[in-house]
Parts: sequence; structure tokens; C-alpha cells
Amino acid sequence: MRIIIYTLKRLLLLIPILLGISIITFAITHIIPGDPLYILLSPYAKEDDIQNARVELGLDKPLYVQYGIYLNDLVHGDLGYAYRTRKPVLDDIKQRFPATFELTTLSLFLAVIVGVPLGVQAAVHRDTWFDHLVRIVSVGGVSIPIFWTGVVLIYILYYKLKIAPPPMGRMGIMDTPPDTITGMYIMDSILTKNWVALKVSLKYIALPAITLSFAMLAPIMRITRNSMLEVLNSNFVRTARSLGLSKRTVIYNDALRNALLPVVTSIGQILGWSLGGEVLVEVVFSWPGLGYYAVNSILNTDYAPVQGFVLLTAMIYVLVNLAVDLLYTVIDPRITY
Amino acid sequence: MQTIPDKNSPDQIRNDALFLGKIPSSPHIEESISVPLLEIRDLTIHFIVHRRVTGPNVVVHAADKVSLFVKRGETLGLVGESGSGKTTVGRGALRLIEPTSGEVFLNGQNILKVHTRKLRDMRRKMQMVFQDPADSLNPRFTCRQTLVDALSHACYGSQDILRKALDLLESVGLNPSDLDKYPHQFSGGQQQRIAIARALAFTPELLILDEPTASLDVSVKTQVTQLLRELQKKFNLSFILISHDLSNVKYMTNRVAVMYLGQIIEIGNTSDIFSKPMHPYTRVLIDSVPVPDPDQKRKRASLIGEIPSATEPPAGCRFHTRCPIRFEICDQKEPHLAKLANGHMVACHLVNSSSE
Amino acid sequence: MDQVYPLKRPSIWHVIKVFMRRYDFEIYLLRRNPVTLLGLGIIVLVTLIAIFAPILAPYDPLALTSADRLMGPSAVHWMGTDDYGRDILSRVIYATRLDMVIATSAVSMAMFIGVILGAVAGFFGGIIGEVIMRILDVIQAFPAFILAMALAVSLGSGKMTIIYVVAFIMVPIFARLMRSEILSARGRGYIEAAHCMGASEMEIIFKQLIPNCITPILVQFALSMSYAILDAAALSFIGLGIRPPEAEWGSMVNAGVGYITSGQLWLSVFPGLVMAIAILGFNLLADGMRDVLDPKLRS
Amino acid sequence: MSEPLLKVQDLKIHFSTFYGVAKAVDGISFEVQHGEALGLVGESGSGKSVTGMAILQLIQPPGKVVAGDIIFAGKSLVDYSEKEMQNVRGSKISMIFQNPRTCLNPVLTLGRQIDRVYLQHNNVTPAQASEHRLEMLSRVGIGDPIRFSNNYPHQVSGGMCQRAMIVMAIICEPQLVIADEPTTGLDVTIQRQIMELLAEMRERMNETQILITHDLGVVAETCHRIVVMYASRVMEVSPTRQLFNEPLHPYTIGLLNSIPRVDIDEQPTPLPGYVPNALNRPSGCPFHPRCSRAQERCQVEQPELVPVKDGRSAACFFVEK
Repeated sequence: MRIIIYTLKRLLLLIPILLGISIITFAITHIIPGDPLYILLSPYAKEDDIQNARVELGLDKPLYVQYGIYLNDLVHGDLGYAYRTRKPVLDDIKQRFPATFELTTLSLFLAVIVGVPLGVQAAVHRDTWFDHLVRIVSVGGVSIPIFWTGVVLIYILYYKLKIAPPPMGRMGIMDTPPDTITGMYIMDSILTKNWVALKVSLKYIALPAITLSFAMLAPIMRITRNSMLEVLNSNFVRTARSLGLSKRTVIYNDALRNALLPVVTSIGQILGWSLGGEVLVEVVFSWPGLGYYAVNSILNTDYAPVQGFVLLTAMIYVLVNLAVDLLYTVIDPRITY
Repeated sequence: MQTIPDKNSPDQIRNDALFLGKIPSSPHIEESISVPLLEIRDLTIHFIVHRRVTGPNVVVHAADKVSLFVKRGETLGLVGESGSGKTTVGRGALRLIEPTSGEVFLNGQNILKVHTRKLRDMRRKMQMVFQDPADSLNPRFTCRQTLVDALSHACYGSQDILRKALDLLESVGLNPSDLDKYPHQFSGGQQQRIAIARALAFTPELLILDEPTASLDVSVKTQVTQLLRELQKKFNLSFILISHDLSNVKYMTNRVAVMYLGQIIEIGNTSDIFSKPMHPYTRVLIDSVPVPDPDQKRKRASLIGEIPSATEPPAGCRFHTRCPIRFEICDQKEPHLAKLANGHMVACHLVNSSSE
Repeated sequence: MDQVYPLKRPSIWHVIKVFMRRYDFEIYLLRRNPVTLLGLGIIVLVTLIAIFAPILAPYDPLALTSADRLMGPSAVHWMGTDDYGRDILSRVIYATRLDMVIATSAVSMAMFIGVILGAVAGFFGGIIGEVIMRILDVIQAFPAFILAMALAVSLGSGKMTIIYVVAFIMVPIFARLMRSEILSARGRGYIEAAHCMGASEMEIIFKQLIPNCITPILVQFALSMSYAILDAAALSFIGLGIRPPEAEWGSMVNAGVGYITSGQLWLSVFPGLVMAIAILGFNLLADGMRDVLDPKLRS
Repeated sequence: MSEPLLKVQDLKIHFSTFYGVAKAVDGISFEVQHGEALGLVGESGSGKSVTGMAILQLIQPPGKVVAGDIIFAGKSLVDYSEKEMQNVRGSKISMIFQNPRTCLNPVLTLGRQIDRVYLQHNNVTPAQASEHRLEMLSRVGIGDPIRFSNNYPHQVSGGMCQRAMIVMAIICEPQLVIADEPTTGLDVTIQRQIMELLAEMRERMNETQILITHDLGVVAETCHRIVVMYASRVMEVSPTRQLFNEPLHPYTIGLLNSIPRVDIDEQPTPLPGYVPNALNRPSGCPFHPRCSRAQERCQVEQPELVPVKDGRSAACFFVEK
């Protein structure tokens, strides 16, 4: 019961944050140097047309009124119109969201199932060659730019070894995607039992997912190792050992359960960090997700989609962090709220 | 910010003289001065731990209507279990914590009513020695820097500072070669000596000692205690000793106040309290101290349960939930401090009813 | 009288010796940890390259030679040439200069503003502190790189844009760190002792608090340098920030992406490699410094 | 005299730190008889806690047992494999630590933590374990064992945490319980409760106990025999009564004179000097810089612990045999 009240309280506290986010996204198009209309309309537009458009778009009104209009549109699900694709931004986003979601969740999943055990083993075998290897990989993972990893992987696996498909999106031109249910190809292929499509989509997603998860792996491994080391040195682990509990129990039951708490909190941060990496990976692999869409819009000076993209990612990020906080209160009995 | 030191002011001359040991200060309590050095009246300190939108806030009753006084040259002990509010009273007296209500007079002047600058001047007359000496010394200051910093706040001119610093070191039993060491290069006992030297830089009248020996080794504890007693005689200091170590309190103090859940439940001369404790809590407390004498196998009363939460202190007598001899009235009516002989006061219905 | 006290007027060497003694453990740990020294070495090297770029670069980074297009690494062009026939090594050297200037300015700016905001929020709290923290919350509600993208879009391309944008997204990190350092230092006994001494608030902030909070800030500086390089290069990579033909690590990698599928790896790989090495240097240093600061290692 | 339950022989434990090798325990020997309570007294850094950990073979790197033997019930624990030691810990020898709150796993309920110790060493079902646990909890004076079992460590007081620790330590009815400062950090009234509980458990369950503490008052009231340690070495071994009535070693004498007492009106006299650093022990007798009786011989030659009389021994050249 108390957790519901706590959740509601946290949701209420989100309102000012969301307003702040909307102010910043609103500012994106309104602090552009020069008149936004010259970007929207063609350079040869007549003065009258410009005036008409200005009134039509409400750009002649004071800023706070414009912000009010913007906010009102947002509440009604209107994110503006994308001139490049000639569609409402919301429709474009709906269409591209599954691709991004699929890539991100798969990468995070990979990073967690590889990173956490490696971090644990590194801490347990502290100062052995394995520990040093893990530390090198984790320092390397945060040092190597993600777009560079992608480029090198493409060169080796596609150009040299010819294992991977070309970095050209979610499927080749000749492949037929599965029937759309969720929009995520892997999920849809399984749901429609389309094994051919599943194989192809797995082949295409492998390289971008590995690239992205390599960047997520490093911080996960590092945090797991460090918090594990701390817990292994704690008094209650010493107690558990002094009572003759087996090493396995001590490591997995006492140490890991406590060591995972900081890992859980950091997953939200890692996700926020990787949303930036996501954009870069999508550009490198021409992955038709939100990031690729936003970057293409930027290059075509079409700003409404960028605005929509930034707003959406920020909101998702905020909600993920909220979810992590709630999860934390559930798994850590010490937290009272 | 600071007042310029006047070399010929009476205060300064007294300070200098005390430093150089020119004034022989009387070792016994000066009875002639009628106004106590420090007087605390009805000091109440509540902390809000949790604000609620609906209903009253959750409040810790750290100190409730605490009244006591300290005479010049004497040592008052403040004892009790953890959570009894003894440290809070010490800090409230220095106004390191802003009290909820009450009055604190130093030399007849209410410290709670003065403004910032005057407060700073008044604080210098009352210094504090903390429990954890490692924490109370700035880790980035050498011993020299610590003392110089204190002495410059005590308004010594730069000419005298080094000489004074060395005097201070000598009076707490450290060597001049220790001046350029950092706190982590000292042992706990030495760190506490530095902290005491820093407090002495102000030639204070009152030292509030917050568990000064609790974190020290057994064989070093008595050294520091002894040092404090010597300094008390030399500089005519008054002490408030906050401690849970009753043996030490017995050894060091002239009078003792026993606290339980934010209230004083018994106060009196040390000899009276230890030879004939009146409050059942005091009795158990003294009985609970382990004695290094295997031949003394006396049967002791031990206390059931633990100290209740200070957010919701029990109604009536706060001790009634654990009291071995409670009767009906105890959980209804709050006992007040009743006077016995020799300034001995007890808050217990059992004593009150027999004396009234 | 004075001669009795041998330490009356300490010599400058004595003062330095005493000061170094404070850090003997840190110095020992740095020496014991050769990886940290490697990081430091990389940083020194990269800085030297940045400073002496005009001397070190064998060619003009912008000179177009259509005859030499897309040549692989050779004795003449150690890192090959790009699609306009420009020497990649020279471009990488100039890019080092540009990126280091951007990262250093951005992080310094972020640190300066962040530390002040954090100190104000931490020490005074109250309404000002609350307002500062809520604004930081909003900035941190965005994934950092996405916010940088958004800001870069509205500010337009250019070196200054990247500096401002990267500084902007890093301010909250420094401010929060400073605030939490101050809050934890405030409860310490020596601060209370300073209050007892009648020290003023300003004295306590500048003499006691800040010197005790500054080391974690320095570690964060090293760490932030690596993020700043990454973010600046990534912005240029997606076409915001530094535009071609000016040499910049990220935009150079981007210019080479199209040639990967045809096997011309050197366009992207060398700028990316040099960049990764520079970032590694800062990460290693930050790592080593963090170990030094870890109080658990001290006992 | 029968074979002692535990025999520590010439134990040496070194910690290699970057400042040098710290001799945490430097050649100590003592015995513990069946059913007795032995006090291991010393100041912080004297090596008493490390000795306790060494008996359970729980010295972690950078610490290392470099020499000596620990013989428990006739068998040398030093030769045991990790697996064999696991079967000894908790079921034959167990340990109680100070600072009980940090010694309990914060994310498991107290009941679970107790149960798994019992399940580890006994071939029983979880239901039997929990039944046994409830019985034990009410034996140590916990009013509502079921509610107590469902609590997490942060929900109960320090004294209650220590009771849970004690139950965990004695639930398998070990022959030897090592209590390392079990009452330090607790209030005097709670301290007394815990001490009484430990004494009661010893009598009821026929345990042997080693009580590690710095508090001479605590050992005086609970122990039969006392080993006094100083600077990694044993200074004196004596039955309790003789130790307090007629201390032999200058350190014991100095220590006893230096503590203020609540029961008598005698003024304490402090011991001069400081406890030496573990990295930089004085040569010869480690106590000589603080000793009033020290002579030149003490600075060079290290006195051995030798029997004196009535089963007492001391490590001092000037103690009369």
C-alpha cells in the first residue's frame, strides 16, 4: 500500500521535471539564430507568404504564448510536422521506435548477462590475470569511441571475414520482414513463426547490438566488480564465513545480493549514457531507428523531428530512472519511504 | 572580522599570565562567586526527522526542559545511555544546535539571545573537545597550522603565536618536533592532546568534553584524563564531561547529572550519587558497570528491555517501561525533580512521595 | 629565547618537505601503479602533439591533391590520404590540437561554474540551493549526449558551440559532486571545532571546506576530459559541431565510414585510434587517482 | 590434567603492508581447557582479535599465518583443507563479533540468517530448522521469536542484533565459542544483559568460551583464566582471581592501576607512553619503553613466557619464580 502512495508521490514530483524538459525542447527551435521561417520556407518565398506563414504558425505572438501553444499541442499528442518525410512527427516516431527499442534492450540484456558474472569473478579472483583482463576491458570499453568500434567491426566481420551482412539497416533489400505485430522484427518473427525472417533479422542486428553492448558492458563490469569487492570485505561476509557457510553461498547469497544493489541503480544511468551511443550506432549501421531519423533531420535542417526525438528520449529516460528507484525500494529492505 | 588584540587589556594580561603560569589559581571550587559560570534553564531541543503533509511531524525529543548549572572550577558529569540526549545538551549549550526553547547563561549573559559576532566571542570562552580526535582535526592542517589558526582566532598577534603554540604543546605534553606533523601521523591519544591544546588556545573558562576518552586505548585513557585534571587546576577551568563511562565520571567530576530520554532524572554531588543513588535507573546504571574485581560477586539488578524511541517518549515517567519497581502512578503522571539534601535532586515518584 | 625553538622560521625546503609528507601515501600509490603513470605519459604526449602541431605535421592538413586520392599508408603518407588527397597524419595531428583545446576549455568552464554552484547549494542550502538543484535535475533529466545534440542544433556549428554545449552538460556533475563533498565535510568534527573557535562562515568555507573537497574534483576533471573528448567527437561525427574541411577526430572518422565497406580502413581507423588512446590516458589517470583517494585503501 | 580443548603454539601472524611487515601476532602460546572461559585481554593492536580469526583459519591476505600450530581437540587446524575448515566453523568452533549490526546481512531476515547456519551443518528440513530456531530465540530471551525472525537487521536494535548473532553462533552447539568484544559499543545496561546471556549459555550448553576484550571489568566477572596480551605478545597468563589480586607482570600491574573504578575511591595512576605501532615494535621486551622496572637487558633480550607458580606464567625477567 505504502509503495503505491510513494509511487504517486514520485509521479507528482515528475511534473516540474517534465515542464523543465518541455521548456528546453521548446527552446531548441526558438533560440536558433536567425528567423526560423527562412529555414522552413524556401529561400525564394515572397515577403507576403512569409508574413502569412508567421501568423499561421503563431510566430508573431510573444514567447510565452508560443510556449503555451507548444505545450497544448504536446498534451494533445501533436509533435509537429516533419517536412522531410511529409508526415506528422508522431507517426514517424511510432514507426521507428520499435527498431530502436529492439536494439537497445537486446544490447542491455547482452551487457548485463556478460558483464555481471565477469565483474563478480574478477572481484572473487582479485589481482589475478583474469581480474587484470576484466579491468583492461572495462577501461578500454569506456575509452574507445562507439562509432569507431562499429567501423572496425564492420571492416573485420563484413569486409574481411564476410561473416556479417552489410551495415545497411535491419534487413537486406531482398528479404521480406515479418508481419507487423510489435514492430520489432525478432519478436514478430517468433510470434508469426517466421523462422527465415528471424534468422535474417538476428544476422542484421548482431553487429550493432554487439557494438552497443560493448560500450554498456564496461561500466556494468566495473561497478559490479567494485561493489562486489566492497561487500566481500564487509563484516557480514566475514560473519558468514566464520559460521562455516560454503564459499558458494557466501559469494552468491550474501555478497552478490548486496553487491547488485548499486548495479541496479547504475543501470538507469548506463541506459541514459547509451541512448547517446545508440544514435551513433544507428548512424554507422544505417539502422532505421529514432537516432538515425533525428540525425537525418538535423542534416536536412528539419527541426520538429529533432524536438520530438529529444522530448521523447528525455521522457523515457526519466521514467526508466523512476522505475529503477521503485525497483530499488522493493529489493532493498533498508529503504523506507 | 576580529577585534584587534589589545595587548594591555585586562583580559589579555590574564590570558598571558595564565599561560605562563604566573597566577596561582585555586584548586578548589570558588564559592565566593554567586553567579554560576554556566546556567541552563529549561533547555528543550527537538529535531524534526520527518515532515508530514498531514498530521504532526515526527519529532525527536532530544532534550526536554533540561536545567543545570556549572560553577567555576568544577566538573559536571552528564551521563546516560546513547540516545539520552547528553551530547545534544552539550551542543545546545554552545549553540552549535539551535535550541527549540530555553535559556543558556554564560556569566549571566544569555547566549541564545546574542547576535552572530557576540556569539562568536562568547563561544571562544567555551570550547569543546570531541569524541573522535581524528575527525575533529582538519586532515590537511599540520599541528602547527591547527594551533596557529586557533591562536589567531584567539586574537594573539603574529609575534606571540609561535611562542604560545609551543607553550600549548608543552602544557599538553607534546614535543616541539611534533609541530609539523599531520593528524594521521599521530596516535589517537596524541591527536586528542592536540585537540585539547587547540581548545586551550582561547584560555576558555568552560570546556565541554564530549566523551573525550571513548576512542582511546585503555592505557592511554587515564593519561588524557589526568592531563585534563592537571589543566583544570592550572588554568582554573570548568568542565562539562559528557560520558557513558561511569568509572571515569566518578573519578573526574564534582557533580553528576543523569539523563534518560532527554530529561535529567537525577542530579547531585558525585559522592552522593555513587554512594546512595536515589533513582532506580541510576542504581541500575551504576550496578551495570563491570568491576575489575573477581571477589566482588554481588548480585546485581539488571535492566530488562532497551531505551524507547525518543520520537514517542512514554507517557508519565519516561523510565516506567523498564523500571523494576514501578507502580500505578508512574505511567500517568510525570515526576518532577524534587530537592533532597546537598543540592541532590531526583525525579521519581517513589522518592517524591516519601519526601513530600 | 628564540634560539631555543629550532622551528621558529622554517625554510622553504622544510615547508615543501612537510607539504609533500601530506601526500607521501598518494605519491607512493602512484608509483606503485604503473598504469596510472602510463596514463599520465599519454596525456603529456598528446598535449605535446597539440602544442607543437604545426612543427610536427609533415603536410598542410587542408592541402588538396587530387592525384593522391585514397592512398593507403606508405612511407610518404604514414597514415595514407583521404578522398580529397589530404595527408591523414597531418590532419590527425591538427585534430589533436583542436580536440584538446575544445575538451580542456569545456571541462574548465564546467568545473568553474559547477564548483561555484555546488558550493553555494551545499553551504547555504535554502531556497537558492533548492532552485539550483532543481535546475540541475532538469538538465540531468536528459541523456547527456541527446541534450548536447539538441543544444548544438540550436546554436549552430562551430568550435565555440561544442565548447559551450559540452560544458553545459557537464556542469551538473561538478555541481553535485561539490555539493555532496561539502555536505559530508560539514558534519565533520573539525568544522564544528572551527565554529567553536568563532570562525566566520567565509573562513570556514575557504580555509576548511574547499581545501578538503578539492581532490575529488580533480579526479572528476580527469574523468570529464575523457567524456568531453568523446562528446565533442561524437557531435562532429553526426555532422554537428566542427564541419569539414577542418580536421577533427569525429568528423574524420565519419568521412571514412563510407569507405569501410570497400576496405579503405585507414580513413577512419587512425583518427579513431589516436582519439581512443587520448581518452584512455585520461581514464587511466582518473582511475589511478580514484584508487589513491579511496579511504579503504588507506587503513 | 586432561588434554586441553584448544592449544595455540608459538603462533605468528604477519601482515605485509606497504610500510613494511606488521607482526600482528608474534609467537604466542596458550591453552584452553574444556568448559572454561578464557579471557584474552589487550588494547587495540595487541593482536587479540587476529588470534581469534586465526583459530578459525580466517586470516585474509595480506595477512598470513607464518608459523605455529593451532590444535583443536587433538587435531591441528593448520593442516585442514578449506572444505574441512568449513565443517568446523559454526558447528565446532564459532565466533561472535563486535558491532553486531554490520555483521549481519542487511538484505536477509534474521530468521533466514539463523536457519541457514543450522541447515549448513545439520541434515534437517527447513521446517525443523525454523522450529529449532524459534526454540533457541526464546531461550535467549526474545519475547516474540516469530516476529523477530521476520525482521531485517536494520529494524532491530544493536542489542537485539547481538542476540541474533549469539543464536547463530550457538545454534549448532559448538564446543568452543570465541566472542570478540561482544559488548563493545553497546550501552552498559545492554552490555550487562549480553554478558549474562553469554554466561548462562556457557553453563547450560557446556561450552568453552574465549572472550576477547579490552575491558578488564568484563573479564573479571566472567572468565576463569586470563591471557594478557601486549604488542603482539603474551605478557601474563593467570587464573582470574590471582591476576587481579596479585598481578605479576609490570604491564598488568600498570594497567590495573591505571583504570578508574566505580566501586572504590582509589585514584588511578596512568601508564606513561603510548602503545607501540605494529610496524615498529621496540626491541627486546615490547613493554620496556613504558616499564618502570626496565633495565638494559630488557632493551635487547626478549623475555620468554615462563611458568611462575600456581599455574601462572609471565614474560618478564623480574618476576620471581
